Amino acid sequence: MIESLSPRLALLVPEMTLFVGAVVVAVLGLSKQRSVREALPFITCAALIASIVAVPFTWTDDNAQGAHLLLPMLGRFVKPLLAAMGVWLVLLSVGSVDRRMEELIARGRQPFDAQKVARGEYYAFFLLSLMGAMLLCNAHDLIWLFLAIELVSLPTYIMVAVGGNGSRPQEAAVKYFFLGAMSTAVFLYGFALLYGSTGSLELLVIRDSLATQAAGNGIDSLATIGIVLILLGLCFKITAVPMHFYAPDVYEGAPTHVTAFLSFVPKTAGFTALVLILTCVGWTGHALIAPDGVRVQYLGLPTPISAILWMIAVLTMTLGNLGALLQTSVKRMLAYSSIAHSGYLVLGLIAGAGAGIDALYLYLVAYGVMTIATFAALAAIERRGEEINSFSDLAGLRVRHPAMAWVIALCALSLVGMPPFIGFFGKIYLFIAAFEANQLGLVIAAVLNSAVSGLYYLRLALVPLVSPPSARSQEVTRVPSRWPQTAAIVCGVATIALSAAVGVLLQAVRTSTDSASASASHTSHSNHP
Amino acid sequence: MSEALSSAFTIAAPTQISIALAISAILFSLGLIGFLCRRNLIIMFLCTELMFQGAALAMIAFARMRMDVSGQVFVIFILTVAAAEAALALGLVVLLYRRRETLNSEAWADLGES
Amino acid sequence: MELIWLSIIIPVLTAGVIAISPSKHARNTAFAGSLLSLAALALFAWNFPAWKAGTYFPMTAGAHWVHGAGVSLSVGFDTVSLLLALLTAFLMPLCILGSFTAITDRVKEFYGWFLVLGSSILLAFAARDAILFYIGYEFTLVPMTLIVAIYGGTERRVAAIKMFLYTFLGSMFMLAALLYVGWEHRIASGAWNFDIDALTATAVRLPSATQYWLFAALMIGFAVKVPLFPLHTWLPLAHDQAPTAGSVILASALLKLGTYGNYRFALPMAPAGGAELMNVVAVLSIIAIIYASLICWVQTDAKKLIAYSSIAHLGLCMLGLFALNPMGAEGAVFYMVNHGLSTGALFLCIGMFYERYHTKDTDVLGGLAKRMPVWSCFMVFFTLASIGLPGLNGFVGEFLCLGGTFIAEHDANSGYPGVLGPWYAIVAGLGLIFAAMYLLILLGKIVWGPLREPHGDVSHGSHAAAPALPSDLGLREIAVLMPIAIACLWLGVQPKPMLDAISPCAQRMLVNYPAQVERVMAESIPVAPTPVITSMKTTLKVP
Amino acid sequence: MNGELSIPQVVIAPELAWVGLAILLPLLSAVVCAICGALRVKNKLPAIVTALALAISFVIIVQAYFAYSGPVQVPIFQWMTFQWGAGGPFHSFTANCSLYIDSLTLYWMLFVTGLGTLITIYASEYMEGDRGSGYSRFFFGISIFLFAMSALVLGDNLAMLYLGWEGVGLASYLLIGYNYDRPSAVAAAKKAFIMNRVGDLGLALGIFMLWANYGTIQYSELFAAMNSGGQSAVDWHISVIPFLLMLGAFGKSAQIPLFTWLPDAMEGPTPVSALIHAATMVTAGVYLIARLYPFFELHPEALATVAWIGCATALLAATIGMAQYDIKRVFAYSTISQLGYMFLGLGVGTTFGACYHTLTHAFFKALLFLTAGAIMHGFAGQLDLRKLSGLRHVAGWRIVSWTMFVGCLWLSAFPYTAAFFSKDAILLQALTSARADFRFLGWMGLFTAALTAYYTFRVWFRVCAGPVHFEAGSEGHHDHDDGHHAQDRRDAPGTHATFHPHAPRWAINGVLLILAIGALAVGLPAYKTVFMHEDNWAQQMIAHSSAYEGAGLADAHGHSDAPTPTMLGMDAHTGLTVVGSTASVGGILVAWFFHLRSRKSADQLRAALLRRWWLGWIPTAMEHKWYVDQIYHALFRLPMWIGAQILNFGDRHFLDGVLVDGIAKIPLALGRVFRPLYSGALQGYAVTMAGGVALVLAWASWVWLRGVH
Repeated sequence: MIESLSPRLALLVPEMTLFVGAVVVAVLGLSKQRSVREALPFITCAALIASIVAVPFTWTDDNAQGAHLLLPMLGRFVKPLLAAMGVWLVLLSVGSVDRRMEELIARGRQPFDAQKVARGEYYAFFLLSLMGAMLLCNAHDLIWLFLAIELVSLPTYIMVAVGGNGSRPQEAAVKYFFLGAMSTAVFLYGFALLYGSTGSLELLVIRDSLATQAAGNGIDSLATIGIVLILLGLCFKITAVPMHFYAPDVYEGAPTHVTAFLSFVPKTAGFTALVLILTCVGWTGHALIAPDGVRVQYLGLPTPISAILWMIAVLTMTLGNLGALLQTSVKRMLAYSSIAHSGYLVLGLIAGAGAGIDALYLYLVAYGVMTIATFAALAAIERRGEEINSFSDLAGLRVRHPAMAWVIALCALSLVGMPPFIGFFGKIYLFIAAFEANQLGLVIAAVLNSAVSGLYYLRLALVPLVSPPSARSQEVTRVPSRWPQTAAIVCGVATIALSAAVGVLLQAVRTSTDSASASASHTSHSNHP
Repeated sequence: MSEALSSAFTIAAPTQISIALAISAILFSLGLIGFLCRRNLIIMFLCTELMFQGAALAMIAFARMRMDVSGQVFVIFILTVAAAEAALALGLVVLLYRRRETLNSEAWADLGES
Repeated sequence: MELIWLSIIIPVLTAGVIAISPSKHARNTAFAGSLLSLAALALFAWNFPAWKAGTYFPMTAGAHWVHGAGVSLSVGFDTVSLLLALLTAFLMPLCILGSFTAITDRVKEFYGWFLVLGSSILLAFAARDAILFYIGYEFTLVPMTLIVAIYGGTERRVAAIKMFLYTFLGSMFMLAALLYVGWEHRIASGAWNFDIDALTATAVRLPSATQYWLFAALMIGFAVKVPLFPLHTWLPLAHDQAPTAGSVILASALLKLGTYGNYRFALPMAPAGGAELMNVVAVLSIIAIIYASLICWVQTDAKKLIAYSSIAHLGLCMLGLFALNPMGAEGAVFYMVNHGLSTGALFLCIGMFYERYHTKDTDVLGGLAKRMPVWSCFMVFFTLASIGLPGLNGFVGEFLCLGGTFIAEHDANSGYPGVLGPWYAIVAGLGLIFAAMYLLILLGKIVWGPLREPHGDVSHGSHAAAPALPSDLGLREIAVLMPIAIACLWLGVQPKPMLDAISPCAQRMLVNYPAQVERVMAESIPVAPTPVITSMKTTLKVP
Repeated sequence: MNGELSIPQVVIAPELAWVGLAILLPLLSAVVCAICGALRVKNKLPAIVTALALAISFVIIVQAYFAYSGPVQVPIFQWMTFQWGAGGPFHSFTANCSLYIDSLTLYWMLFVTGLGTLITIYASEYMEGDRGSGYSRFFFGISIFLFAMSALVLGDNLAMLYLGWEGVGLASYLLIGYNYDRPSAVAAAKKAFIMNRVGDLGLALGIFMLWANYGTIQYSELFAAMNSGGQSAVDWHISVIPFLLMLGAFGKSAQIPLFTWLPDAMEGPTPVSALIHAATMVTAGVYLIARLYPFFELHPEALATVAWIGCATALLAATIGMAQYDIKRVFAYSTISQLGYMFLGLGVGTTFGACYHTLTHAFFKALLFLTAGAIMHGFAGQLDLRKLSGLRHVAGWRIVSWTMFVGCLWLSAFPYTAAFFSKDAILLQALTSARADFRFLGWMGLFTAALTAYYTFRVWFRVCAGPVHFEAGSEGHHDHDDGHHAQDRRDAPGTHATFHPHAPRWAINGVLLILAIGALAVGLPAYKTVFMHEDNWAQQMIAHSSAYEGAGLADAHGHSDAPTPTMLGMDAHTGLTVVGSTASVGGILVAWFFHLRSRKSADQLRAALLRRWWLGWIPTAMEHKWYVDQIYHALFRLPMWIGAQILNFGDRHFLDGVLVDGIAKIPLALGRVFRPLYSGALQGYAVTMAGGVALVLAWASWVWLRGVH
């Protein structure tokens, strides 16, 4: 028992680092020293960087093999990814949390009141949520999976509520929380059914059990319904149809830095959870019983699940893009765009082990960079102390804030899938994966959707660069902190720079999921002769 | 006592499992229906708890069926998480109540497509 | 190989330099950069060992970029793509030189984007990898859209958005088709590889029903770019609104990406589809010729007129290409280059008087021969080149395109049967008459006749923002037009080297066609386009 | 087909490349002129250079004539040439810059370069008022024209011919539009180019058709293919070749239906009218048919069509010419009419007659135009024959008057002038033809000859004879619309009381004299035939080229096997001489009566005609050129223009506005459909989500689970 525990613990060093960081920032947030409070984001960053550094040392092959994980090498890629994106998410929030209060304190209008400050808590929750997402990679049973997902979610509810001021974040929080709770119940019930069908909570056991079922007459209905419920429940996390309805409101209502967080971390967590669950199901070795009783070997997920995912993918990308067309609020538009991108990402889930999961994670990297850069650029500017909201605020942004205008335009182009930005490579590899899975229909749907998405992304690109400045946009100023701008520029440059390194990136993704495909396909042969 | 324990660990009849599962499904559905129909935030939250408990009951029933304790362990975790959610929910509800002085969920519909 | 990359990268680097240097140096820097790029390409072309080669040079594969996806950074030219790249690189410095006084606002961005545009086009022409081609092809949209949207006329945003979305939608189909071929290659060989030759080799072996769809998908993408008849409406608007340099490069290089795409991808990859659809494309091309010519006739806006004439001219180019015989293909490729020269020069000419009078309306302005004799000489010269006067460049392409169409008959002696023939050529030939009509009407209005100048703007430069320009062309403007004029004349008098260079490429492109066309003709009822699903199903199940 | 064709074997002779200088020199002089224009040269340098270049070209051609021994092909450089597969016929396209020199080429080049030189000299004086402005441009145009014309005639393939064909069209365009600030000149230039383009299309299609059937467009190979019986792919294709080529010839030579551009082309300076629109360019159509004569027998009715069209044009143009008042217009219609004769000659089978008439016509028509130009030059653009009278009595105008008289005699085919013989050759062939319709055409030709004599001398008697009276034109050159501006002109200052016409000087007079002598001289071959019974030089030149005479038409004409045909009881030659002379002299006499003896009676006759409703339309229609322009406008231009407007509207508002923008709006409309789902109410979202879950579950359990198990 001890032998098996120590590798598991070693694998958790990054999470521990984050946990320590969370405790530290929570405590230091109560400090009366302004400089200490201002250092909180950077302490958070330090914790994140430390966790990145810890990964290669702790996530060795030996440790990973010893932990008996479903996807032994997944964490090696996903954890640094989460932490690295976390760094920019932190930086884009510098100076935002408690901003008004801190200004009042600085001007001496108000004394420091430990009861009212939220900055320490915010960063603590930030780290805890990221920690939850990281923990998902280590999940080896459903309990861990459930707890990790909840650990991702619960802090985000609070972050939405306390990260800004006014009633909109609170409205967003209440919607997010209540609907989130409902979705949790849905996938929890799915867990129960899956457990009932397979008799175990261990993912490896579930996988083998399902493989046995598949080898017989197919996965039984209890497990199928359970998996469908889990899928639907997790759709909430990945903002996919039919559980995406909250997203526009919450994204719009939440403060920009929280929106940025919401658009990446829970989504990555949701997809990782889905990858784990679907790896248990497996993308191969399923069979259809033809009417004449002959077994027909069938590639991909079992029919009902793949069909449901297919519908989810198509509907998600379509509804997301159609919704985004009509928006006048930039953040709300980006929320719909986030939904649409989830639809593309589901393609990777359908395509499955190997290329599909690779494409999924590659696209997550691309999407993370692009979306964080966009939100960072939005967070770096404000109008009369309020967040940027409508497109007319951005009109002619180039004149006063050229760098932010360019970043927004660049990211819009990357999001639409314009080469040679990273979004293009993400998309193209997703298409390749879909081809590998014979999902020509999905490719066509995605292609049409990409074309439709051009309608609104082009607007996002042209408004800051081309439109003449409006009366509203004349009042746009830069926020006091330079860090959001830095984050925007770095991520913006990354949308180009990463495409130069896309080969390296893809290689990294592959090594992390190679074992995934190996373990998923141990009962079957490879896709193609 | 030992007899009770041993009877607890004998394999339950399928009908009993079915009844337990049906109850769990009913609980879950009741929670869902309540969630959809009630407007009071606290009651809505309680309804989500009801759904959690439905899932938990199903878990216990299956654990019982499989003679496996891990399902029951899971239920303990579910209860814990539910408690955490309750704390969070109440905090949030208080926050909201302070701003609008109402617990009606319909008071919070500023966002959304105009 | 290094020289190719050099010529592609130099403009981008120059754009970078412009971005960080003060804006008063922008135009000179840009000019120098584009000249360097041209020099690099010219040096490569000078040493191009096989002007007669029908294959790529160099043959060595490029570095792998995205290993798993089979995308590699390989560039190379055959003579056709080299000619088109040379055309682009040749026009870049001239466009920049021509914009010295036209662009007064946001100067750095303009030259920066313009150079990036040039790089992107060069990359598309040079790419040996389908994805690399797509990157160059698609990215051209970004700088072009910005150039139109920032520096264009009053409706610039509508024009830019329409151009972007239209082309983007089309190229999405093309991308899907290319990926599909990549996938077929993956099935056949076990690895992803987007090398164009490899893809072509795979695609020609596909069942003809598949090729039909493949061709259609590729065609949609390229037809928007060409643009072919019903898909053309973005072009007049874009041309009308774009600044002069933008119009020039749009007409001369960007539209050629469409025809080049047909030459490089659609036709060689899906010969079965091409053979079946050749008459459809030909009919559309002919409609384009007649339709656009007639519209030209009643245009009063000089730029729109030239824009519509581009549609008509490229219709003829497509017709030649889809005659599917060497004469037509030679003519089409030759025409691609020469349409770029003469139409580009016409746009430059129109830009020059627009700079002076701020109007393109031929009802308001006219008789400029009195005021601007030198300009008038150039205008007349390029108009004649565009009309297709023998001895100038336009003629060779036009004549061969039309001839190719004419001889593409069922029982052609040329060894390349076709389903077009004299009737197609006769109707398309009406376009020659119309071209003379609308271009001479244009000349009659703006060059000849009594002098008419817009009211209130009689003295050039009275416009507040306009820089002082001489009433006739200055030396700089002559330096812009003169090289193009010389090229037009030279190619008209001495087309032989270029025809020889194109010939093997044209034959290589057409290698599968005689057999395919004969197959199509043999089937009295054309193959019903059976859904591609049937072929899908066969791959769906693992044997 | 009647056996082997008699086209001699072609020799490749690179050593004759110096003949190419005849093409190159005009081009060089064009370059010099362009440079002169750019440098704003104010002296006569452009004219001198052009004249010199043309003179040298002429010398070269003369040299080539004396060195000529048989058809040669002279390769110079490769132009539009490429091949595929194995090459050879049908697998290559060969259009090189090479020369094909045979007697027909030399025949044509001799008068083209010769007349070119003379007219350039004439123009050097005529255009001197424009020195420093359009002078260089003018001679640039002339040089370009001579370059293109030489390429047209000398080229060894149809692509070269096409190059020259369009090149002369360009020169014509530039020179008609020489006075570019006059809208009528610009319109006329445009009209000329576009109408020629219609013909050019026919020519181009003919060239393609030749290639499609013979695999080559080089004369030598085409003739060789013909010699060996030809290769036919499709009958329909073969037989349509002559008709396509014919269309090109009709366009360039201003025949029905493409003749209306030529009268308008008189907007150009008069030397241009003389050189391009009378003597040389318009004969390119004759050259084309003569050059490709064998191919006109590919369809039995092709030559008959040429004959009919030619005769109809001759008659129609003559009727119009009778009713015009502008001297140049009269001459323009006479040109069309005479070209009609040439086509009639080609059609009925006498290429000799046609080509000989081309030669004589070139001289006398150039002469006539140049005299008209001299008058116009001296009388400030006055060309209305009602406003000029008795010029031969005005000092300094005698040479003009009498050279004009020579020209008029020739044009009216006065007996024993050169034109009389050339016209006779044509009419004789027609009248002695075995075909009844050709004989009919011959009579029509005779009738037209009478009309020609009438309208020609109508001009001379009005302008040069009678009492002295003249009015100056409105400055440079007046508008040619019939009498529209009569009122203005009458008011203009410049009756003979105050106006002093400046008489022509040595260059104009000299050239006129030389041309008059030339017009006499071209009669020499005919005189030699008639009086010394030698072979006609022109006939020899034509017969030893591809334009062999009547080889395939023997059965149609019957002059080879039938006994000597008779006419009016006489030998056909004699008969025709009598009838032709009568027609000519009769026409002249009528003209004398109406326009010299009793000028009032002409007006009375016109008035009398106009009074009678059944006759009144005839003079009206003749004065309005039979309304052909208006008919063309109504038939072609107007419907096309309406169609274009509709298309333009449709393109903008339907194709772009409705279809493209409409399709772009579909996603927006769809987006609006889903909008109510995002109402903002918490419960609403919960219901939608739960509903979605329920739907998916229901669907999964009912459809799929039932299906699988």
